[in-house]
Amino acid sequence: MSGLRALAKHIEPGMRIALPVDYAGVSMAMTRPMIEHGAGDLHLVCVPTGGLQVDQLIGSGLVRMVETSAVTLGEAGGAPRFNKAVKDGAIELRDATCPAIHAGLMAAQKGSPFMPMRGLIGTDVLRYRDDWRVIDNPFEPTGDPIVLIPAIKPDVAVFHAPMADRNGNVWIGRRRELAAMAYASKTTLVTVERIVEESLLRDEITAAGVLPALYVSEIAVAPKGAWPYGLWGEYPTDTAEIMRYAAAARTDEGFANYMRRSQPESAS
Amino acid sequence: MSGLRALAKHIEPGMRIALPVDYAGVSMAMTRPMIEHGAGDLHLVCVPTGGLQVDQLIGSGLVRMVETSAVTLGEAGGAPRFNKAVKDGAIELRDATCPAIHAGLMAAQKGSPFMPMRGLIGTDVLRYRDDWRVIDNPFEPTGDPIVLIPAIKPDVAVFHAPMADRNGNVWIGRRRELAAMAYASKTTLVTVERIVEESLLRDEITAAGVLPALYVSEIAVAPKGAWPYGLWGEYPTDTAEIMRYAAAARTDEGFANYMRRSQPESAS
Amino acid sequence: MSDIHPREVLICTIARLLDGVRHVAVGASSPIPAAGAMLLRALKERQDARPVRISILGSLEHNFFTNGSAELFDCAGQGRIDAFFLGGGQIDGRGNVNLVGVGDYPQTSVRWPGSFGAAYLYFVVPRVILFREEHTSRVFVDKVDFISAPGASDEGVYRPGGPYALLTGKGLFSFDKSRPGFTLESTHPGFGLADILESTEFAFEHGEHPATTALPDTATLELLRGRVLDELEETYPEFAAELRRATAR
Amino acid sequence: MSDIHPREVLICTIARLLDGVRHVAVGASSPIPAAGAMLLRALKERQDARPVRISILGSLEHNFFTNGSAELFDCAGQGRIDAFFLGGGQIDGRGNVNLVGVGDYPQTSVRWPGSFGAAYLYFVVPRVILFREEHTSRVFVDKVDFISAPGASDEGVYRPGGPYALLTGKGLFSFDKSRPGFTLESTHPGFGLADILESTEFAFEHGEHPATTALPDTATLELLRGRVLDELEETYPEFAAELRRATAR
Repeated sequence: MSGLRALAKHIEPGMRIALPVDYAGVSMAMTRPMIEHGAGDLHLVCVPTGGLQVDQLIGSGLVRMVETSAVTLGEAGGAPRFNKAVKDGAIELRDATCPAIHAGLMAAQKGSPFMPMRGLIGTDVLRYRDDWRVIDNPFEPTGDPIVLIPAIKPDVAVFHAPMADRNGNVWIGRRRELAAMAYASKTTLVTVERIVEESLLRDEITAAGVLPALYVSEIAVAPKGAWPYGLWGEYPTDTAEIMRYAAAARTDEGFANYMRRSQPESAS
Repeated sequence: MSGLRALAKHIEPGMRIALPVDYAGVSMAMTRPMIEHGAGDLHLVCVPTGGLQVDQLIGSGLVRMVETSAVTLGEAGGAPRFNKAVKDGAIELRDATCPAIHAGLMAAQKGSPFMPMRGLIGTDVLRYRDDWRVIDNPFEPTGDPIVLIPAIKPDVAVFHAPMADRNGNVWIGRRRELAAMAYASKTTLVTVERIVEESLLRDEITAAGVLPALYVSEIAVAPKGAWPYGLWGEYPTDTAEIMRYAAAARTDEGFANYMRRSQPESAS
Repeated sequence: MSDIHPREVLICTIARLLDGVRHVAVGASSPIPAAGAMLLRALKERQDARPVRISILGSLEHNFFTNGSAELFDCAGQGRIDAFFLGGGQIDGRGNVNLVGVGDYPQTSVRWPGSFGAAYLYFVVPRVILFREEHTSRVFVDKVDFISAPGASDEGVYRPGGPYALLTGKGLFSFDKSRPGFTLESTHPGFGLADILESTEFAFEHGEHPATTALPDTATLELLRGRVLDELEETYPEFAAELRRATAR
Repeated sequence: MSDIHPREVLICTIARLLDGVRHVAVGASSPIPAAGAMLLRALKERQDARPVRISILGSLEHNFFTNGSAELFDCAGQGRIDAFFLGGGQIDGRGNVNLVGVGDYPQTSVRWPGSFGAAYLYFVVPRVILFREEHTSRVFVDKVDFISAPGASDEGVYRPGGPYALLTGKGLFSFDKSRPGFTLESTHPGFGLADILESTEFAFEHGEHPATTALPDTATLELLRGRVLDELEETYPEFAAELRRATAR
């Protein structure tokens, strides 16, 4: 097992970083170590949407590009640092739609250069994505336009999960987008609530929810590591804290103060 | 819960039927009810290879076409009825390769008309598949041929699993090809070792291995329903019985005798 | 029983719009659509009719999915989701939906979260109900600034799905994809055609005297105020409590 | 210790051919490749070198996969599998492999099971070891009747993987993809060039006096006869027992 700082060292300037959606296991515990580590110019890939972590990385000036289907704080409203960066033109945007992010990761998982996807024709989402292609479905005799999404191959995936075993197997349960992220990524960094002694692959019941060690580069223990987000089956979202952040981060100073003062419970 | 005969009634002449690989949960318990039901002219899709069940359906004259990456009895050698039908030209063949079967099911799962796949170029597998297409990868400026596999949409999927709950959720563990089959198929028929009283979705640990009821059309209880195949975590393969079949089925008479006499343990 | 609450009208209207579906998916933070779907389910159960399946995104209790966040889209692509709800920062008269922002993309002056799954689901789910409680000309514009998802598609484009109705805090519209455009079907109690015209920038068809949106009967209202709010409480405790307070007077 | 068994030569040669891999996948019913991979893993552990990961298909014990039978192919497509084994009913001098049958397809006079994953894995796994114990001109033909997977591909075809060596019961060949063709590297104890020429229909390059295949040292042999057979027993009890009997004399 490693420390959070050791994990953050895998991140180099300019890398493409995959981060999961709010409810799937965000490693909030890694946010500050990533900011302290300081590798910037990052290209974030939100799988398939982003929230608090994305907003804080943007606010800390580490982000060059955001590829996402949405960035939001959910009940706490819009993501203030993201919204400001968009308004200021401070970040590049690759607006997507959820299944297109999944399709890009699936292409990488399959070792394919692209995946086809229905929908999208006639949207401005497609219009602004010059990295996507439209072809005529070769299985239809008459014209049938279909979009091809190129493989998304993140350099690093970062997420949080309930548990790992001593062999490096991580239990992700039914949050299989975490597996998809890991399959597609060169390096996968995982924080977990706890390490269990028995092998998670030994028992078929737990094995069904395992991301095998084969896909996991490094693991660190971080109790309540998703906080203020919740973790399924473990603890609920601390909505009040996210509200507190949303209010504070409306201004540059408020954001700076929040990031200086507020620390995860486990670290306080 | 239903009986095996009620399940078999879903199968109509000419349908495309998806069946799983030996070790993934073959519903051998459904083989005889399917034969007694008698709907023929079937197009079998082996996911991704076939064995005893496929051989017995062919031997019983119900099969028009086999789409597969292989048919084999494993340690017991070649599949005698399949091999004879090939030699006699009695069945049509769609020889594939394992990941192409998976790609076709994935296309159906995604609601896409096709999936791209590496490999295959220059093989006779590709040469004889006039339902596949080769295009130039539009993301590469220079020629880069890539094969497109059309969606495989079975009418019916049939498999065996350890357990289901009262809500119709089926526990498939890490045998996720069973989920892929169900996602792709219009109708999914499942036999299980047992019904459990508690909801399999209620607990996140078991939920991770669940195929939700949404994808399951009908369930029947069939203890030792994979026999003589094994079922992971439940019972091993009865290799001696498969050997017995392999020897018997070398001749038409031997096959007929075997099918008449030999019954699953649970039914004997 | 107390008077019918405006939100009860919305919930009952949604239940009616959903009639006949086997499986409806509801996005996160959508208590009114969720309540409408739950009401339909309860009504069908009472009639012993074919059961209605509800998937509520982000809810553990109503999460039937076990294949990660891609499964909803796969499920829709397979034709297994009959109805879905879409909102929109802007919605125009052609049924185009904007979930991205106001002004010139990408440097929009107002940025909303983003398109989520709309650029796919709007194409493949047969019965998409556009739902936005706020009915102002700021929302219902003549032309959206960004098309997250179009209301209609050119011939030859794969488009089994699309808009079925537009429900707002003031009225109910149907959608005609051949024009394409909306037709005002009814106005909710307290609103008339003039209110709708005034707060809608886009043009729409309408009769001279549009009907009033149908109100629930007592039995339906009882079901809503009882069982449905109980069920809703699990996922939306604050919304359920508020509606309970408002209708308890 | 007793004499070296011919299969021990094969197992040790496989371990040598695998040197440097991080992850090797072994197909079902392949005890010799599995033993070779396990021997390499044991040797690396003894040297405290980078560990070797082995996935044995169809084995519960060595099944690291949790995403169904597609995961092996995904994993290979991601570049996470360094080595794999292929057999073949026929193998020709261009490295083409036939797993389908003899005669005119589809109505072949002899039908083998089928191509399995070969038409994909041969393209994407960097180090594919062709392994067939039976070395006869029936197997090593001039031209296969059906190309399940080709030994080499035209320029422009995506082909990071391919044949690395051909190991038979009589000798070891390397593969030169530029020709494409095989070169005889060594013959196993008891066999000479003449034996190989006689039992191989296809043409191959060879020196005048090919070397004898390198034999394992005592320490390696001890490891194989001890720990490796113990490990192998789990998946291949009969093979392990037989080899134990044969080398116990």
